[in-house]
Amino acid sequence: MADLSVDLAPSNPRELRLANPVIAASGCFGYGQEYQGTIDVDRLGAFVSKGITPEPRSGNPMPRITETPGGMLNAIGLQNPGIRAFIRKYPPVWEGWSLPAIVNISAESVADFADMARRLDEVPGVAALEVNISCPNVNAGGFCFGWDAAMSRDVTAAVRAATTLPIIVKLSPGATDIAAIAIAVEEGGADAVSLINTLVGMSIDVRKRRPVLANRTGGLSGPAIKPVAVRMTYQVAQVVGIPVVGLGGIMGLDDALEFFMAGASAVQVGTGFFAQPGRMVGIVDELDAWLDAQGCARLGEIVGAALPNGLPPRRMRADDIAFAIPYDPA
Amino acid sequence: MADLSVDLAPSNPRELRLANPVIAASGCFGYGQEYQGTIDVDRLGAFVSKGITPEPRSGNPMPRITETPGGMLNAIGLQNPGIRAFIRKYPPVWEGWSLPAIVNISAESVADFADMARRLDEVPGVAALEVNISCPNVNAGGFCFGWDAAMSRDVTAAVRAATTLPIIVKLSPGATDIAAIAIAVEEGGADAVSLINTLVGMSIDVRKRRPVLANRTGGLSGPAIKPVAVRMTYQVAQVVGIPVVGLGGIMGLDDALEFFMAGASAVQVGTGFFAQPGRMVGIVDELDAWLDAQGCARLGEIVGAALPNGLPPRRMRADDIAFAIPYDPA
Amino acid sequence: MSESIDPVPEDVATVRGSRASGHREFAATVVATEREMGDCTLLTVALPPGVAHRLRPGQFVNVLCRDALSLDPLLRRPYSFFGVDAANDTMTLLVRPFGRGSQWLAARTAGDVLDVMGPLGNHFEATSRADRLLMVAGGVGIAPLVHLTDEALARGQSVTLLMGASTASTLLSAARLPAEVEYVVGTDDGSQGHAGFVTDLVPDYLQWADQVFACGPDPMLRSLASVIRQHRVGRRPSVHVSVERSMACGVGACLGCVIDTRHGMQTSCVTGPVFPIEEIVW
Amino acid sequence: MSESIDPVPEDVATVRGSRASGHREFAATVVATEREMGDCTLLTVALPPGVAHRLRPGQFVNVLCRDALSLDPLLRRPYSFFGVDAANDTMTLLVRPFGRGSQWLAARTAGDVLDVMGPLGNHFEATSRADRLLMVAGGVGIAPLVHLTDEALARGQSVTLLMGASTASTLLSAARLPAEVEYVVGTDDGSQGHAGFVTDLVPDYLQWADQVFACGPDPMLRSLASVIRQHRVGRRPSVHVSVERSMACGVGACLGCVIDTRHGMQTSCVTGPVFPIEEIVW
Ligand SMILES: Cc1cc2nc3c(=O)[nH]c(=O)nc-3n(C[C@H](O)[C@H](O)[C@H](O)COP(=O)(O)OP(=O)(O)OC[C@H]3O[C@@H](n4cnc5c(N)ncnc54)[C@H](O)[C@@H]3O)c2cc1C
Ligand SMILES: Cc1cc2nc3c(=O)[nH]c(=O)nc-3n(C[C@H](O)[C@H](O)[C@H](O)COP(=O)(O)OP(=O)(O)OC[C@H]3O[C@@H](n4cnc5c(N)ncnc54)[C@H](O)[C@@H]3O)c2cc1C
Ligand SMILES: Cc1cc2nc3c(=O)[nH]c(=O)nc-3n(C[C@H](O)[C@H](O)[C@H](O)COP(=O)(O)O)c2cc1C
Ligand SMILES: Cc1cc2nc3c(=O)[nH]c(=O)nc-3n(C[C@H](O)[C@H](O)[C@H](O)COP(=O)(O)O)c2cc1C
Ligand code: FES
Ligand code: FES
Repeated sequence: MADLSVDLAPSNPRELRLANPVIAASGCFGYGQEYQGTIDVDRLGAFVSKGITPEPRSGNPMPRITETPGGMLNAIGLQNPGIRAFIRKYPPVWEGWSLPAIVNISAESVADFADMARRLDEVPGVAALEVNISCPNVNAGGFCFGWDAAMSRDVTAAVRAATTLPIIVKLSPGATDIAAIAIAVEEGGADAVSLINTLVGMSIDVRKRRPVLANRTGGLSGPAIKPVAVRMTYQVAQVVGIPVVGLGGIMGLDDALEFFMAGASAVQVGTGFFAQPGRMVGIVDELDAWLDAQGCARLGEIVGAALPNGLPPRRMRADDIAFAIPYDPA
Repeated sequence: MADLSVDLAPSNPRELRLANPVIAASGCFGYGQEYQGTIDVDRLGAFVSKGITPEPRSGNPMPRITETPGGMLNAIGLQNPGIRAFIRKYPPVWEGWSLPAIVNISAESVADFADMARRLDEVPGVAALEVNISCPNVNAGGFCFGWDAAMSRDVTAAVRAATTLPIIVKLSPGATDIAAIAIAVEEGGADAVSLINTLVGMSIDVRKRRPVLANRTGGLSGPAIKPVAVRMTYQVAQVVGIPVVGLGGIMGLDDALEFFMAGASAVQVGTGFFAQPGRMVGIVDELDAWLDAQGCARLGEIVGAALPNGLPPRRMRADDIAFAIPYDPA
Repeated sequence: MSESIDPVPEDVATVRGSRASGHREFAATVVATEREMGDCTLLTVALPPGVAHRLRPGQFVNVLCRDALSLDPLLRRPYSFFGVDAANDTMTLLVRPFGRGSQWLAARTAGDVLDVMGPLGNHFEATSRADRLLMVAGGVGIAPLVHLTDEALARGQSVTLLMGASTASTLLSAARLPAEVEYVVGTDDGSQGHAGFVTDLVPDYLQWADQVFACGPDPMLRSLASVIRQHRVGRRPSVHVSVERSMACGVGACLGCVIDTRHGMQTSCVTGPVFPIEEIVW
Repeated sequence: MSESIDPVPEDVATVRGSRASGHREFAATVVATEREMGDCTLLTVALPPGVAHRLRPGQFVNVLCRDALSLDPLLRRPYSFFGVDAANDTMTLLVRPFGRGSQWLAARTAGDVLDVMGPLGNHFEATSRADRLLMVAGGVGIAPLVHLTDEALARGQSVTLLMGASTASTLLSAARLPAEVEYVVGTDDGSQGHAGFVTDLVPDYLQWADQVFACGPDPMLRSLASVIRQHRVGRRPSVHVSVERSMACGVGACLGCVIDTRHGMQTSCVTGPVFPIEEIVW
């Protein structure tokens, strides 16, 4: 029995302590009760809710999902009841749970992000916020917050000012320099970063000669994106001092271990739940057994094991940062 | 028998006319003769050579490749004999061929790119250049040319000034705003753009607790990246007036059709050759038969068929451009 | 698109402490396969004890259609029940080999083990007050209607089953159905029965039927909706249709399978796949 | 790492007009399967006419190890020949079920059709002047050495075959080898033959042998290299080893499978997989 517990907000007095590092990812686990009756939900370390927006959204027209090689595209369009109805309905249910509930928030302006954080600040049943910066900024012509370091810092700082809850900022892989974004959100006051959100993709139905998804583009998730996600985790873990939560394509223990060794203190599982929900909660037990077999008393002993400087991940000096963006052409 | 021919440099007097739009991609087809004896190489529309650099390179240590779900990572490290030995050895062989040979050039400074273009300008056997801007710029701390619009424009303009050969600029998917890069290289004088190069990824060997590839990171290619490649092709085809060459994960006719319908005038096949070389050249005949069955006399009739404005792709007005960066959160 | 809705499922108040922990993911062994409807496979699959009696017509299972080490196809595929044998703890699936998932599944043989999740979704409900049931099936959409027919006959209801297919060889063989069923067919190419859409036959039975149940491709359901609008008098007979949407989770967690209804976007995996026809916004 | 080299293959001057168009990608039907070496499968595969006689020991074929509609695994897997029967146009592959590709391949049964590319690579060459051949095999690395043994015996050469395995049950059964072969084994757990590395046995045979051929995992080859450095006098006997590198193209196009040699980075799929041991930079 290795120690699997982890605190994802070590410098926040409200802390975010999980019994284990396996978290269900936003948008793939509804509001925490959908998979009940299928799996033992309470064996997870935590779950992240579907993305909540300031106003109710009915989401995109259908089709919203399609399969791609090793992955899937989704364009749900953030269907959700809006922050006010959300607060009435879900947190009261979660209050009785042992499982921490993290609320994923999405908005199109800094002010809206701050407003949602303020409303959630003292809501019982809410353990932490995950700030989804893969959202278009209406004040920047639809350019995503998460693609720009300054905009990412601004959102984080505004949310930080609005709540004392632990804040995880969820990074977008569309950013060219993911390390710079991570540094910016750390500066903005994030307690942790999670990465990656989906890559923007498209499939075309060649019979109909138009995009498969009604929204045309969608977010690419699943094993196909795992190498990108592991690489970004590896980069980010080298440049920030806050915990890193890795995700993207985890389908089993070995995938999760890749993220831990790349420097993630915890992982999230999204698409993997759709295919094999039982196997996903099973990762917790498999990890425990694996650590025992490796003679590790704590999960922390393998976090960052594949980083160039070995473990634990450390904040790099500014002149090391170019190294954190490794690129070598074919 | 539909008309499959395409000119990828319509505004260049030296033009780049191909009998058909299926091109073997750089780094996946050696120097054009490796697949002889396996497939009828001359049934292709053209091929692109392995990336050539100013000086000889022995490439990266092993392992250089590893498989990932639906894709593969490579970090060959541009092993090649250098521009001078290259010019002595290969173009003289290609001179007798009917198949156009396109030379992929990689360098770490604008001056080196220009110098290579100048050396290749009048070399018989060379039909065109493909400029690989997914290379670190030594004068920008290793930041890739292709991640920045101004740097991309500069490289293109310098190559343009150094040669009258048709120039295809190969875009990097690491750029947040691929449409802006495409516009910049068109302004710089590119005759065509090709996209996408590989995404930067990493796999970790969890038994050894270190990255699988000796280079740690590698380029992700294959079907896994197809949705990203199709999306970027769809974006770029809406904003440039020059031909677009689409690639990334093509394994058969349907994949190629996705790119044509997204606005590509031609396609390249890379990783697909490794798995099924015969099927890849077969795409040419299958495309011909498919166009006949659809009652299309020319390939051009389906190019851009899935674009919002139907075909043909057109250059958009500046205020439409935000639309060309579609993003809708999950 | 309809108004924004609040997608809170009915059972939101189920707290974890008090829920039943009936696990819905299980291994199931194929015990027999048969060819039917031309290229389709009827797969009979052994279930863990206690599962079969819970499977209702119109519900479905999500099957992982790949080898243990393969990731292709990534997502499960939904299949409704063609038949359930509670005494022997088996279910039978009718699979048309179409794409990657179904070709894999249709190629299974006795002894192969499937990773199955279910039962999922709501179901067709023939009320005890209904005497005469009309079923309208398109292609493999016949599966849940055969299951429903079995149940209805056991309760003494009368069933007329209309089936449409592209050509005679892809119709369900009449021998698969109990003798009591009135089985009327149509084919697109006129090779057997009515030449044309199966929905053309519906008006003749609307007076007779107390309830109508349908399952088939979207165009068939859309055509049925227009037949109903034109020929039904008031709200009788009630018409319930099972819709087919691509699914990811199958449990209401991803919101990928929704259908636009008068009450907003509803999940076809939890609130559906069966909906009253007039509630669907086509 | 060695000096930068010019990777121009020898045959660069082959212009397309003049090349032989011998196509190397073909469909091949499995005709028989047998269990061997514990969990391994011996697959006998029918070849198109005229192919078998060209297959040399140490060469390999690249097999697509997946179902027609699946993309997993994406790349082919290389397998050398355990045996070739030119009279019957068949080849036999020895497959250890390890990961995704080999488990798929090892599970094939008679009648299954494989997508095969080859023959690829260079081969083991026993010179006609050599009378006594020493072979050193680790695990499935024995495959090309059995093939080479068959050819050598047919030419009247004597063969000693040393084989190492983890445990007795994973050794090649002696019954698979012609009686003329001197077959000496070692196991890591000492359950049969020499307890320890098979390379420990090599010094005893170095004086005797005219040529040495080896195939096995990298650690075995590295250990062989050090045995050779310590015990060989001059350049006799010559030692050729077949190396195992992950491959993508198999034809020298991708430069993914290179091996660092005294002549620079060489492709193990075209210039190899067989190299003189002293040329490899470990
Ligand atoms: C509730 C429910 C119950 C179902 N019950 C059955 C059943 O009893 N028997 C059965 O055979 N199938 C049934 N299906 C359909 C089944 O889930 C699969 O969609 C079907 O087997 C095809 O999967 P595939 O992997 O082979 O095709 P894919 O490879 O997923 O399909 C390839 C492409 O074809 C499209 N496509 C999929 N199916 C069709 C089709 N039938 N016609 C035209 N295009 C299509 C897909 O959108 C995709 O773009 C049911 C679906 C649902 C939602
Ligand atoms: C020239 C050549 C000839 C070959 N001949 C044979 C042969 O005759 N018989 C045979 O069975 N195999 C042979 N191989 C190996 C074979 O090509 C595959 O690599 C092997 O079957 C494993 O493939 P897989 O898809 O099952 O494993 P993968 O899923 O590709 O492997 C999973 C992981 O394990 C690693 N790995 C692969 N194989 C091993 C291993 N043996 N031990 C430890 N780690 C490993 C891989 O690098 C990868 O990271 C040969 C290889 C080469 C290059
Ligand atoms: C159907 C679906 C819906 C999603 N919804 C959200 C969301 O609302 N907010 C968010 O931040 N991420 C959302 N995501 C992204 C996932 O949380 C996750 O970042 C991504 O899918 C990569 O992880 P995976 O490969 O394990 O799925 C969604 C993903 C999927 C597949
Ligand atoms: C082994 C390998 C080597 C490559 N070498 C080069 C190169 O030298 N120059 C270049 O521009 N692209 C190179 N590429 C990228 C491909 O040309 C192509 O852009 C990419 O692989 C995506 O296409 P695909 O999915 O069809 O392979 C290489 C790709 C692979 C797999
Ligand atoms: S399939 Fe996920 S909500 Fe229905
Ligand atoms: S496998 Fe491509 S060069 Fe050897």
